[in-house]
Amino acid sequence: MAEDAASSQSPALLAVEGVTKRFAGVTALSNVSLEVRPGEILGLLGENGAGKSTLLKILSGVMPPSSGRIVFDGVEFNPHNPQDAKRLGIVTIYQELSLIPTLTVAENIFIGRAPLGPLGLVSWRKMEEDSRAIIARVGLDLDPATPVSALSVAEQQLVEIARALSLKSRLIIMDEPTSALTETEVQKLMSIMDRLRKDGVAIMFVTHRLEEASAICDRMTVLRDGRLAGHLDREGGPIKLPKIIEKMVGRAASELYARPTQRDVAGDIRLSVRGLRTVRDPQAPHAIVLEGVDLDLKAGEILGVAGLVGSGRTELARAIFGADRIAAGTIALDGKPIAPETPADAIRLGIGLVPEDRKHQAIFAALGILTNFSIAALGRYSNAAGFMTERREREALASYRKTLSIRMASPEQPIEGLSGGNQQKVILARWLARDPKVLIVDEPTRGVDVGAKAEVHQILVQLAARGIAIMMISSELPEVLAVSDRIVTMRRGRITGEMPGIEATEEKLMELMALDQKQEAIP
Amino acid sequence: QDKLTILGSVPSLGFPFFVHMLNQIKAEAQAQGVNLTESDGQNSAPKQTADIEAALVQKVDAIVISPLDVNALAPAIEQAIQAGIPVVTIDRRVDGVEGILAHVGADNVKGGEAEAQAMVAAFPNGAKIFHLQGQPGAGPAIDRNKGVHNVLDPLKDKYQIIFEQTANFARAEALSVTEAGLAANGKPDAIICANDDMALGAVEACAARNFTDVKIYGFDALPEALVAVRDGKLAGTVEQFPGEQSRTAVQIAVAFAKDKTEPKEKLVLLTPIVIGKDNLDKAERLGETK
Amino acid sequence: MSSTTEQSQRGGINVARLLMSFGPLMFLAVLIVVFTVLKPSFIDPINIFNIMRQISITGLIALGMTFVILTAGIDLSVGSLLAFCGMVAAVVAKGGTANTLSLSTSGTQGYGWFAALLAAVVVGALAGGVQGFAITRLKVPPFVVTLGGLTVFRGLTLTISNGGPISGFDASMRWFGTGLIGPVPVPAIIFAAAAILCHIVLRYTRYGRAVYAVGGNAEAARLSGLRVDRILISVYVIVGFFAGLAAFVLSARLNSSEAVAGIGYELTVISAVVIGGTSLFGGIGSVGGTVVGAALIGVLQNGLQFNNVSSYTQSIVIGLILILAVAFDRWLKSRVRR
Amino acid sequence: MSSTTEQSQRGGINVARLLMSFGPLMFLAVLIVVFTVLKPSFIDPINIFNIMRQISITGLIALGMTFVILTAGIDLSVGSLLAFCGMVAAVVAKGGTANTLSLSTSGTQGYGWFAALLAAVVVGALAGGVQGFAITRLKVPPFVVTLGGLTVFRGLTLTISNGGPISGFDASMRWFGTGLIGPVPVPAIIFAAAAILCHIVLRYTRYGRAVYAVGGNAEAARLSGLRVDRILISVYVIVGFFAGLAAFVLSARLNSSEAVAGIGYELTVISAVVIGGTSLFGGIGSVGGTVVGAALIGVLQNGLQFNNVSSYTQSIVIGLILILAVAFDRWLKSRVRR
Ligand SMILES: Nc1ncnc2c1ncn2[C@@H]1O[C@H](COP(=O)(O)OP(=O)(O)OP(=O)(O)O)[C@@H](O)[C@H]1O
Ligand SMILES: Nc1ncnc2c1ncn2[C@@H]1O[C@H](COP(=O)(O)OP(=O)(O)OP(=O)(O)O)[C@@H](O)[C@H]1O
Ligand SMILES: [Mg+2]
Ligand SMILES: [Mg+2]
Repeated sequence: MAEDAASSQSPALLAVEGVTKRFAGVTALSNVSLEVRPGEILGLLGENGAGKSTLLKILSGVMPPSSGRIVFDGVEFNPHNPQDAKRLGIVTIYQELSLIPTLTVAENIFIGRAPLGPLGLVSWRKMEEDSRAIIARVGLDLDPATPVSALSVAEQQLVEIARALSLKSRLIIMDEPTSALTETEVQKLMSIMDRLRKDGVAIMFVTHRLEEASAICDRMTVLRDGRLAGHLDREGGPIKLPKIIEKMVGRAASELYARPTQRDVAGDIRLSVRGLRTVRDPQAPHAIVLEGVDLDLKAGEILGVAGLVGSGRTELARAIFGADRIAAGTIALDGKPIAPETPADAIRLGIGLVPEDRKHQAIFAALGILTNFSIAALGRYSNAAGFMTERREREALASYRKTLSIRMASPEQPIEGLSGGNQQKVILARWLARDPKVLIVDEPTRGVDVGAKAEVHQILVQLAARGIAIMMISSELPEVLAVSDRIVTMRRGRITGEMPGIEATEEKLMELMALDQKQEAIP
Repeated sequence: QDKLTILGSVPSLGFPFFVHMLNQIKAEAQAQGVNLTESDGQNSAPKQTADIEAALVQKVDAIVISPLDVNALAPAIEQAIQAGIPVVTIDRRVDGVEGILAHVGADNVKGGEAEAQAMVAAFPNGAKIFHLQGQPGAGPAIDRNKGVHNVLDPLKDKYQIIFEQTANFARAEALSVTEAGLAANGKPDAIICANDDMALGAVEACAARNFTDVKIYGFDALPEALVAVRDGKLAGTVEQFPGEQSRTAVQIAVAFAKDKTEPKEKLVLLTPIVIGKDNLDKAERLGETK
Repeated sequence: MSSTTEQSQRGGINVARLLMSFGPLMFLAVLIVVFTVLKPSFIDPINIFNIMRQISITGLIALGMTFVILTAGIDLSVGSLLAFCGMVAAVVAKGGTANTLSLSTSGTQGYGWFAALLAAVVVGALAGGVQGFAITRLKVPPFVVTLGGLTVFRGLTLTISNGGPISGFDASMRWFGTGLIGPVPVPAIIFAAAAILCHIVLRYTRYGRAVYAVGGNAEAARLSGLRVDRILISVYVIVGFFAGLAAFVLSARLNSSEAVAGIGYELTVISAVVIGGTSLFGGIGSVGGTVVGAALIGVLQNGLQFNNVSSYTQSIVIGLILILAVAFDRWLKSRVRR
Repeated sequence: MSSTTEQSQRGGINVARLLMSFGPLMFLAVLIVVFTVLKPSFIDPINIFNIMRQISITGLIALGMTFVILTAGIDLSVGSLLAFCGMVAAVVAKGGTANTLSLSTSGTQGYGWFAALLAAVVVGALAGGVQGFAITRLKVPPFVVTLGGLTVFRGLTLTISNGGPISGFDASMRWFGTGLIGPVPVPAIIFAAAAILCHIVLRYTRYGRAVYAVGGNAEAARLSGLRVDRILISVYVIVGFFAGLAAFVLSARLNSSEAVAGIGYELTVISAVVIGGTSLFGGIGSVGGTVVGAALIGVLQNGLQFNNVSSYTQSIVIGLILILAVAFDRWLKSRVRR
């Protein structure tokens, strides 16, 4: 049991006692115990695949534990389904977003509890009015009648947070709620969490952004390989990062976000974009379109692209990649004008894209890791007759498995069984296998743990060293600062600023990202 | 042990006409003291072929079959004959296959002709006619349609088919098709239908519009149609004596299988007749109506 | 949701915009105009009521099917279930399986129309419930379960009736198929009332919204605390109920319950739903769309028959127009900003 | 991929484990044992070959349908397309539309079996291509396009042949339907060869990988550089090709091309695929599963017929067993996996 249990001031709201969870072949959790008290924020930390989401799913009634006991509010708690948990006031924000894409924002917020008007019929007007207020709390301003499928990942995440906050709750479980958010939204969420804490609500919070965790958590529970690695307490000041990392990985922490040593940036311009504008999609009228983007990307350089949610970074990446239609502008690769109309064109020209929405745009959930890995490079792993040369394919995967330290059972394992971070590494391997000239990575470390994140950064740096031009879009400013040789900022479909990586600071970038927008006071 | 087994195969038990046929085969087989293997072609030539193939493996002693399609079933029947099994066909005659023991049938083309002639007789001065055809492409539909046209095409001036549509042998479709026809063309003098189900559907459509004097002709002489004829709702229905065909066929097949008795006639053709109010007693299934 | 629903959401109904935003509806309007020009008697009330009566049977089932398809399910058994329920209704109405054959209005030993109706819808709903149970508990895909249902119910129907029809119901029962209220046929009124009811349920009740949610993403719906299994079972109960209701109306209309009724209806019914804009992958669709889809098919068939077009040509024309109507809808959607 | 594939992936084939891991296969084995016990002549080679010949027609189409369903598509037009291609083959083989009815081996004016075969598969593939084009370019859902195709191709077939059959082919053509190689019927050999080929294509080629990927996640496939539209069109070409091949074999077997051939085949074919474990939502499935699915249906029908089970009861039993076979598979999987 926790060594600091004695220091508890108030009785625990939730106590997990010796919970174990086995899947076929994998023990995801082994004898884990922890406590959460009312009015505190408990950070749950650990590497990818440590078992965090599994634990949270057990608490929310999604799946039963193999053994162990859960006590909620002094009563033994055996939820059979999410509804059982919800009824007790346990509200969950899941890691894999659980919104219904075909329904509107308003309906998602009020799922199963739509406000009724006279005659007991659903009042759409009231539902939309109320949801407008609810999403405004997290700083989102869009028409609640928009279908969720038209939202960007970040917006979806905000909607999900807003929904959770609008429910009556005693315990809120948040599984990586901030992974797609930028600084501003994160700040807003933190202040809301703070207020909830004051109201006596307990919060369990999972994140791979340790600064965040350190700033807000009262206590932390760290998991390692499904086992309890220990508890950390905020003795006076915030919990220090090295202490967390040490608990997570089991050895002393090397420095995080070590800026790669200044490299010689090759001079040739690889990719050149001039006056790029995109077409407004009638299916998503509120989406940002590019309003004329000029950009140069040099061989061997890592260009960081920073911006707030909805600034058009993803649009830019997709436009270059041929995934969206271009209205005007030119793109040149190695000085030659190109006009990719489909991703296939772009790929053949040597451009790669790791998309931001892993679940919908990158992985083939039910297919094996091998297929997921080689799909963009089928030509490399097949002979002239069109037959796969499976041995070479397997060897290649095995080598990436080693260099990227991908944790997996076998190449045939469906990719959906991997933890999010490991899925991301497989997707990176997919593009590495193609050896592109230009690699665009959109939120490359979304949901990736610190250790792996550092590895991904190392990989990006190595790729750049080999002369690949890399454009990295990230909502995590420390990450942008850490790896970029040069940084541009975007806002409303335009580039608003540029500076060398060494000169950049978070403050400077924030200013450019927000430009004419007044920094809103935290409520 | 020594009891003979015969295969009785009909095109589709989805149609009451063939249910009756198989029931009669069954009754006669019982009367003759032989076992019967039943086969339902389920409106599919491959299925009926498969049933014959299964029967050959089991070495049945004779086959009595009403083929769904005379061309498509020919290979299977040929195969049976080559295996030395006597085959008697009912209702539809398979041309070009050597060695069929006998055929017992009433030609559908003749039936269609009889139906049209009955209508002509009822309207000596000419008539405006609706014609409801059977399922496009199906054997009986083609033959009956041919019979009707054989009679009416030469008399085009007096007997105009002003509305000719398929209702797929189905009552519900006949009802809506007739409704459409009535709305588009007004009341006809007669409606000729390729089976009784469609005729009964047409009866409902006319009744709904109070067109009770339209003469409606059916085909197959099902008990339900006989009642409608008796009540004056149908002007007539074509009787092809499926029961008699079936029983005769079984008798021929069993006689040959028992002691190689060659049938007296290789071709037993029953002349289809139109049953009207006045000759109801000629109908084979009058006994089934109460 | 299809645009029709979205329009009504905003309150005001702008006919032109409605037409412009939903391809099948526009096609329907064009077809009516064309057929009327070809033969003005096409829009005689008598013919319009004919069409309404004709689409009411498959239309009723299509309403239930809309619920099923909204959950990303499918029900192939509806045609057989219709025959089965119709046979049950006939047995109850006539007090036995004896085929009295009389087309007259006698039928004294039976239990009357109300018992027949009740039997049909209860049996339909139960049969649907059993299939829903197999889908949710045995985890067999809806396609397989209801394909099994398709052959099982047909076999049961043939067994009950020994292949033949059961005919001759009393006038009070027949009224539901052939009666009029004012000038309007009763089946059309039943269909319209059911459509309005279904629209309200799907659009304005929590249950209806839960159906959309389950179809949009079953896993997310479960995580959001919806009882996904119960909702899934319920939609098969609903389509079964409607198959029973349609069976009753059809038997009343034909004055006969046939073992061969409803063969191939599953495709007609599913087409009406899909042409009406409901996605086979669930979560998107509306009752309004289904009604338009059913009407489009009905008008096409009637109009071509009305002009005595050969049945071969009819097949070709109907197939092409259905594809074009939907293609046109996609084109409109990709062009027009919502 | 279904477990059959996963097993073979591991190299060694362990029959017991294979049986245990795939419900339908186990059901198939049990059925064969039961039918043999009931009537030992059931496993006479003649009967086994009969069954193989019987499943070869729908089986061939089911192979093509596996590709389609793997991409989350569907093709309802296969039955009509079969009739259409069969009619085209007949016209080519006989050199005209006249139904000479002669069952003799003459047929001098025709163009011979090879031209007939070529015509059937080319027309089938083209028809599939046109439908694929409508699906990808006009963005009409496969269900709607192929439902349109179902009625259009039937109408065209009836128009070509004016409703009647075209019969009487020469011996060289008939060999493809009725011939034997050693003791094995030619259709069975064609089916087996096609199945092996399809298995290899899906499992060991680039193209096969792409089909799975498109079905697994079309958007991710597009962003991975696959030409999604081309792959989608190609699977409809493949199923059309197989419909043409099946049509040729069927015509050769029946010595006749009928306008009413293949009615309702779409459901039989799709059942074989789905019972074989291929998901209607795409990305999951295998050719091996489809072969087992087709065999299960064929053995059931033949075995029940063999035991002289009444046709009505057959329907009921077949429906129930299909559901149980899949339910059992789900149960096995849920036990093994979790
Ligand atoms: N449904 C499942 N079936 C089999 N294994 C599973 C399943 N879900 C999770 N696992 C395994 O359990 C382990 C823990 O996974 P979990 O998702 O809880 O990790 P996590 O700590 O949330 O990681 P991340 O930070 O990447 O989200 C992993 O090894 C994962 O592969
Ligand atoms: N698939 C989509 N369909 C419709 N709208 C979209 C889609 N993706 C993004 N949008 C919208 O486009 C706008 C810009 O999104 P985009 O993803 O390009 O921005 P971004 O700078 O990458 O920000 P982030 O990814 O953090 O949301 C957002 O307002 C979003 O709502
Ligand atoms: Mg997790
Ligand atoms: Mg983005």
